[in-house]
Amino acid sequence: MQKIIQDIESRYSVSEKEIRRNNLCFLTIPKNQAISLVTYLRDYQGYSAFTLLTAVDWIEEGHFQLTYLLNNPTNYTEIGVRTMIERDHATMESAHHLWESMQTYQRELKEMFGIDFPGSPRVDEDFILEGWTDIPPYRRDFDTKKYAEETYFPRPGRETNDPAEYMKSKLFPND
Amino acid sequence: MVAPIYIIAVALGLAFLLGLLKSSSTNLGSLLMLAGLAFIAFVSGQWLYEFLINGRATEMIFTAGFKPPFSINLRMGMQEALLTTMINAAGLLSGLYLIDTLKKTGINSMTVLLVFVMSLNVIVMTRDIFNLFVFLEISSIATAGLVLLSSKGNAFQAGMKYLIATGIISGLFLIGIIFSYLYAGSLNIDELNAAHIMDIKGGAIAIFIIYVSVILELKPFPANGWGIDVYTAAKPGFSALISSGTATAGLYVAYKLLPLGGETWLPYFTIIGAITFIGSNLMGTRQQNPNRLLGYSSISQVGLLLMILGLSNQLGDNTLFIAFSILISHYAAKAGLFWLSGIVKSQNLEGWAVLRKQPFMLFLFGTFIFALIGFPPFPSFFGKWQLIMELATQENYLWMTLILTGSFIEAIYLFKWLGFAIKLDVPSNIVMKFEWNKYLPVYLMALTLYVIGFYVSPMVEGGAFINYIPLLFVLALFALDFLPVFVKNTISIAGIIYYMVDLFSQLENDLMRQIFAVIFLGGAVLTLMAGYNKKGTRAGFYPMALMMFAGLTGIIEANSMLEFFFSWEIMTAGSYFLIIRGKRSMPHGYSYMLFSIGGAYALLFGFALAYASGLDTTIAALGHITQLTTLAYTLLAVGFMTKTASLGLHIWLPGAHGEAESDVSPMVSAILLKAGVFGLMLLFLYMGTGTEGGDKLLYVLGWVGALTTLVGNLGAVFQEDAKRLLAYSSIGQLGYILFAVSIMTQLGWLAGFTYTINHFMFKAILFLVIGGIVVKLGTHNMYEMGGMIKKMPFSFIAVLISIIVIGGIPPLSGFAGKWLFYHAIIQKGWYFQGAVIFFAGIIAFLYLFKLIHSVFLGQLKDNHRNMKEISPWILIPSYLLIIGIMIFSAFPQKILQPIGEMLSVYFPESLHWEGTKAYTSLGYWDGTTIMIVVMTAFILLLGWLVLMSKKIKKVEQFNIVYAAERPFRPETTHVSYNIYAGYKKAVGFLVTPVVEIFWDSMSALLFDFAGWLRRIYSGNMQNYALHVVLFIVVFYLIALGGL
Amino acid sequence: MEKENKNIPLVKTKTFINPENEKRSVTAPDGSIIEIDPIKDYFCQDRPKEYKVRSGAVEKFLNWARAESLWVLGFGTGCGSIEIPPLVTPRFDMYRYGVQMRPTPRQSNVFIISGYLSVKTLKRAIRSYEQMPSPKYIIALGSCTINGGMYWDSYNTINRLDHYMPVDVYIAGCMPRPEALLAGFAKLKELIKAGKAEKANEYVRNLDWYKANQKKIIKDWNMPDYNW
Amino acid sequence: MDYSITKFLWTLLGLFIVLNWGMLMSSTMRRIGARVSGRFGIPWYQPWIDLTKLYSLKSQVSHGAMFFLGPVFRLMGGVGIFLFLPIIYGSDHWSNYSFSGDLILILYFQFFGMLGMALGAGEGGHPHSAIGISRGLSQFTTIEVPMTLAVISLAIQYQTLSISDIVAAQQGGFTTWTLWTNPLATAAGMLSLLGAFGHSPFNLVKAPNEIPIGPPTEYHGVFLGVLRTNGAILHVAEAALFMNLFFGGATNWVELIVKTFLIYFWSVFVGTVFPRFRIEQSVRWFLKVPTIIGIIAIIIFL
Repeated sequence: MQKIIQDIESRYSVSEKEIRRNNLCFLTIPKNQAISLVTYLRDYQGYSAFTLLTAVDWIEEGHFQLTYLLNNPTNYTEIGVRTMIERDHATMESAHHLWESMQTYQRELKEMFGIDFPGSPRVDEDFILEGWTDIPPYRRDFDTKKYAEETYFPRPGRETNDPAEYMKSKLFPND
Repeated sequence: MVAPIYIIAVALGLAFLLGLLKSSSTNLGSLLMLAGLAFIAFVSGQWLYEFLINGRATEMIFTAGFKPPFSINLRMGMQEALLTTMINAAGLLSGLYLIDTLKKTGINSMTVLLVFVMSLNVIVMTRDIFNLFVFLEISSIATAGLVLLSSKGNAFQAGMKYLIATGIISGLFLIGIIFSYLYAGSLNIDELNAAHIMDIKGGAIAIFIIYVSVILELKPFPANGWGIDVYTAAKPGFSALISSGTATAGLYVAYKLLPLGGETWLPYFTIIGAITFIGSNLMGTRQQNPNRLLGYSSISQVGLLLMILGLSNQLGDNTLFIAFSILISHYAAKAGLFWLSGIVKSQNLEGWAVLRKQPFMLFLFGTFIFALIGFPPFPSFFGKWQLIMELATQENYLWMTLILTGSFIEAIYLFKWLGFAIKLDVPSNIVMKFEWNKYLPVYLMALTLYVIGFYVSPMVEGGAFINYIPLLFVLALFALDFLPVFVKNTISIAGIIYYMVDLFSQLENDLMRQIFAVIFLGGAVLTLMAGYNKKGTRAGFYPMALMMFAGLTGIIEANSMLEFFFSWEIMTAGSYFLIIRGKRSMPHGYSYMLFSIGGAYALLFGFALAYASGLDTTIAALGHITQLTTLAYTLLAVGFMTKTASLGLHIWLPGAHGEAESDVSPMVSAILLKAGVFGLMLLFLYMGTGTEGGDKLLYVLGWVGALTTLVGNLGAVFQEDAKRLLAYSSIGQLGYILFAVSIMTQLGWLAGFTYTINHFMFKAILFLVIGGIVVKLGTHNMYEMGGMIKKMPFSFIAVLISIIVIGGIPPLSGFAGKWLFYHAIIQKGWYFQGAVIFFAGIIAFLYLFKLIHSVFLGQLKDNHRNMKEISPWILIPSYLLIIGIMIFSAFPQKILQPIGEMLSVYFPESLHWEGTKAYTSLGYWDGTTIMIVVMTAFILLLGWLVLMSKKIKKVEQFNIVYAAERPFRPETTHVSYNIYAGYKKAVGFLVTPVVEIFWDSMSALLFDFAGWLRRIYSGNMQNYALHVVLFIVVFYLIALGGL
Repeated sequence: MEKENKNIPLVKTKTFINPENEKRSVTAPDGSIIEIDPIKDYFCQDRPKEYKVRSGAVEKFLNWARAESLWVLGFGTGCGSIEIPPLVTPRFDMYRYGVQMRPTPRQSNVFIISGYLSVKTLKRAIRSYEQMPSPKYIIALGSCTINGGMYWDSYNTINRLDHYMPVDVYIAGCMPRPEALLAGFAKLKELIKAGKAEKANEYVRNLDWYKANQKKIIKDWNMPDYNW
Repeated sequence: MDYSITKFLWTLLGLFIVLNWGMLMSSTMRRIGARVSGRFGIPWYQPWIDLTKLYSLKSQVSHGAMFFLGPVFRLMGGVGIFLFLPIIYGSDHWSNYSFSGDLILILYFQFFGMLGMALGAGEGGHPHSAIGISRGLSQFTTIEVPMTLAVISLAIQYQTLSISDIVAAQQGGFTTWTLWTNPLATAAGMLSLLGAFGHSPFNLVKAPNEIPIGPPTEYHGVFLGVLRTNGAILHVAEAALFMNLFFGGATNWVELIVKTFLIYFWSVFVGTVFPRFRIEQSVRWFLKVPTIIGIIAIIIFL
């Protein structure tokens, strides 16, 4: 594992590395090198299985964090390639040519976060949401509660409690 | 009377005169030449007239007043007059045809042409062998000269090769003459013939040399490369003359010299003729150049004639008739084709599609091809018929087989060519322009064929009774071809109805023929009615349809085997043209024709055996065949089975029926196939049961029928093309009929008749309606149709009723067939065949459902939303037939009882009627009661449903439950393509196209063999010389080495 | 929270019509051009009509028959659908009560909405419901169908089923056990026998209100207003 | 009263009995099946309730004329088999209209209903209908093979195709039954019956959890009621046919009820034991064992 990380560091500008276990680590590299690294890992380091592609909305810092999680089926190690992209007009290079399943993940990210992957097949089609017109719902600036209240006729009289407090008061009423 | 010597005198004189003319005065020269040719034609024609009409005696002409052996003498008899007339006519027409070429090439060429024609005349007339030699030399030099006139690049070579080869042959001939003079002391042919040279020691050598050179003159296979090159290289106008003139003269030389060697030498003529006939035809299959193809065809015809000469001792008095009728067909057809080739000016067969621009020329082209193959009404048909009959009486089966095989191979390439001309795209780079001097000879030759054919027919035994009236009607329709469809259709229908009424008065006591007359002619009227919805003139359709129906009528009317065969061939020709009219029908029409011809030759063979058994020409002769009985019946059955498309012989049918036009399909399926059924029934009736070979044959045919049904029905299940599905269904249904008649009991035959009648009705309906729909929707593929029930309810009802009949579902008439079948099978004891048949019968449901579902039910497609019902002109005949089905279903005893009574003459009675109820030893059936019970119950139940129903909401086609989704497109919602995938997985191996693979590999084998043979023609003179030498050596070794 | 960043490109800018639903023109075999509007041409456009509710002994008998022959559509919508299969096991054996599963809406009378309904599923549920023949009944299973349950603030699941489809019987709980379902069937039978389960008519009567609610959240309405 | 009218009324009565017996039989069989899996199963009167409900539904959609006529054809198929079958041996009243045709008529009348159903379902336009029908027809072609062989074997054995005569020949106790005298033909016939009744393992066509639910996907309400009516009649009629062919027929209603019950039970019994075949498997299966048995059944008479 260490060897591979060193090898990668010698080739790419890894800005941050996080070794979780001895078979899992996350490397953060610049946006323009990410696909290159993923390709390198796939073709030269045996990380031939693509596990997932996901995004995190760091709204405070103003960017999305993309994670490409790759698996090496021969020595059972996993590497997550992280990259930060701009939140405004978020676009990322498409990697659908590496794994076909990448299309689906990219479609989902497009729908849920609004991250565009130009050139990815069917990326503009509806994925889970049919006919969504608001801003993408996984962005943290989307207020899901407000949206639900506006849209779904909430039944009046519903009480909402903080689960932890509520459980405590129910189970240990004397405390 | 102008003496024949003037032929020589005038021709020679003119030739000298032409030589004196200035080379620029070509107009005068050509006039003189034509006048000379016309004069000699007149002279020979005049003699022919004298011989024919006044019965004048043969005249010997002695030159210089001496008697032979001291002088050259000529003979002018009936034969000579005829042949010289032919030669001179061809010469005159060729001169006319070539007039422009000759003017271009100059006076000399005119001289050569004159001399050439003159020399051929002398070759025919002379009775002096040395004189013969001289004129042979002259003719070959003239030929070379004529060839050299051609501007084609290889003409010079070809001419030189010809000159050298004929030079060698002439040298040989001269040596032979010297030898024979040595032995016989005379050069006069008659005296030579009388001299019995064979008996003299060494005489055999003399005869051998003479014969070998005579035969070599006729260009036997394979020592004939130079001849082929000449045909290819020469101007088509000359080739015509060479093919028709030289061959005629050369054959006559052989004929003249036949007595020289006596009977012992005849077999060699036959063998060489046969090899030439078959070999050249084989070569022809690989040719792409029309002239070369015609060259091979010419040589093969000469081979056939040589064979006939060789067989003359067996053919007896008929030799001359046979030889003449085949020769004249060859003469006229080949000349016509060569001239046509000059008009078309295409170096490959494909280019001949240009003929379609001038339909009349296409008609003439077809005429020549059919005349060459030996179709009626051309003389070669009668010649071949007589030839085969005579050979059969002599039990000469080998030669019969070879002749028929060779003819079949000839048909392979000639019909390929015809198919190209009819179906390929018209090439734009070829222009045909009308020149009367080129067209007139072609017209005249075609006319000759028809006229001679008509006059020749009475000379054959039984030929005098051939009914030409329907054919005249066909001819009249040809003349009226410019009229619009409506008029022609009305004329045709009126004509057929008139004829049908007339025919019925003749068939009063013959129920079987009456039934088939109704099917053939009634069917003709109904299917022709569908033609009213066509627009324009539909050029060529009506003559051909009527020709087919004329043939079908002829089959019914026929009393003699010749009439039957004549009509059979007429029908084949007509149906061929009908089938090939379809858009993509070229290969299918071709395979139909080949199977038909093969079948026809099998029939011919069978008829010949029947004739030979008792020298009886009537059809009743089939009843007492004593020669090769089993083979004869087998061949006849196979011949008929090519029309019924039984297993092994069925591969032509799906394409032919599937691709034909919408109203042609019912004609060829519902009606034409019944011709084969009629033939089989006729055959079996005469054959009867109890003969050992016959019973075995019937047993085999029973199995063939059962398997045909299985394969046909299974094949239909996996079709995606609506019309092909119906075509496969026809194969299956005809299998039923074959099986039923093979049972040879009253029940079996009743089942056969029921199936025949039913198949006629429902297949006519199905092909009419589905054909109409296919045209309307613009696709054959069922998966591109769907939902038509809403747009075409009447079509749906028609198809539904047909389907109920095919399936044999009570109460409709199909069940009658099934019921009779079960009882017949169990009575006969053919249990396993029966089980196969019933398995196949249930398989029919698969394709029937596929058909009706894919077309009428399921999802309506986008582009068919505005569709309207098909033309009433298609629906009217369909509904007339439905009325027929309903009557047959409700009152089956009205039809089946008389048929049963008719059959009880031939078979022991196994079915009897009590009122509407039929009884066999096994069970009973009452069609009328079933109809009443089912109808009543159905109406009551319908009433029950209507009573219980609430207000019904009518919904649209996509208002279906779709797993909570909705259908997106009708195309993806319509289930039709490969609908029986699971079934295919389980039993699909049964439909492996074994038979197609077999025939494909057979044809591949033939073509490969021909391709291998072709390598002997290298075009190299040394090789050709070697061929000649080898030919001589082999001939010597066989003829004399074994002596 | 405000939508701060207005210039974020919305993912969907087009109108929500599948290519299959767009008008298209095809060429007929005779060469004429046919304009096709799939929704109009391929679906029945009519509004449903109320059926007549009769009374009397015959109708009482028929109602009894309807109650004793409840055919349930095999359509599970949420996590509650896992509660349905146990009903056919020996322990619960719903066949005893005349309850059977049917695979197609055309042959079903009872639709169990078994748990939360996302917008996407709602569309399918509406379709299936409208395709069932009247009289038809809805059993709403679990609190999700009542007030959204634990998905009450989700951006994509409905809160109250009765705004979209008429509900005959609610079964509360998260999740209700199969016994509760059986009790629900018993309640439904009571209602049917009493002639009170004519919610299908109610749906037709208030069709406009229901459709407005449905269309408010189903933005790519790619079907006719009523699915026959 | 006119003979034809009395005949009609007797037949109607017979039909009524057969219909009710059919429904009772089907509920009993379902109860048996339920007991096998440890349940109580439906009440015995459930089929009547279901039928009443189906006939009393208040809305109905139709896809066209053939869609409407399909169930009528189907019902006619079942009723027709009943009509042409001598249901009780030796009884003029219960021989129905069997005088108008023999065994062959009944064999081919089966297709009447099938065709109607196929066409009606086809017009529904649902892909599942077409797929279901294609499977059903595929299977049916091979079901009929052993049946045909068995019938031929019977015809050789009894030299008749009249059902009454076949039954008559079997009168006189168990040892005269075809089951005893021609066990191979009986075996072939009974195996073919498994397919004809469409229980597992040959219920791919209509099983609810295959393409739901095969041909009648679009049928509902009254249409489905008619189809169910037919189902009840058809099952008894077919069982009665097999009873007449192989098990000595019935001389009274009790005998008919017992025998048809047992024949029907045979297919249920097999069905509860064996899992479902795919279509090509069932096609192959029918062309193997039952067909061979049928062939041997004929060979022994040769």
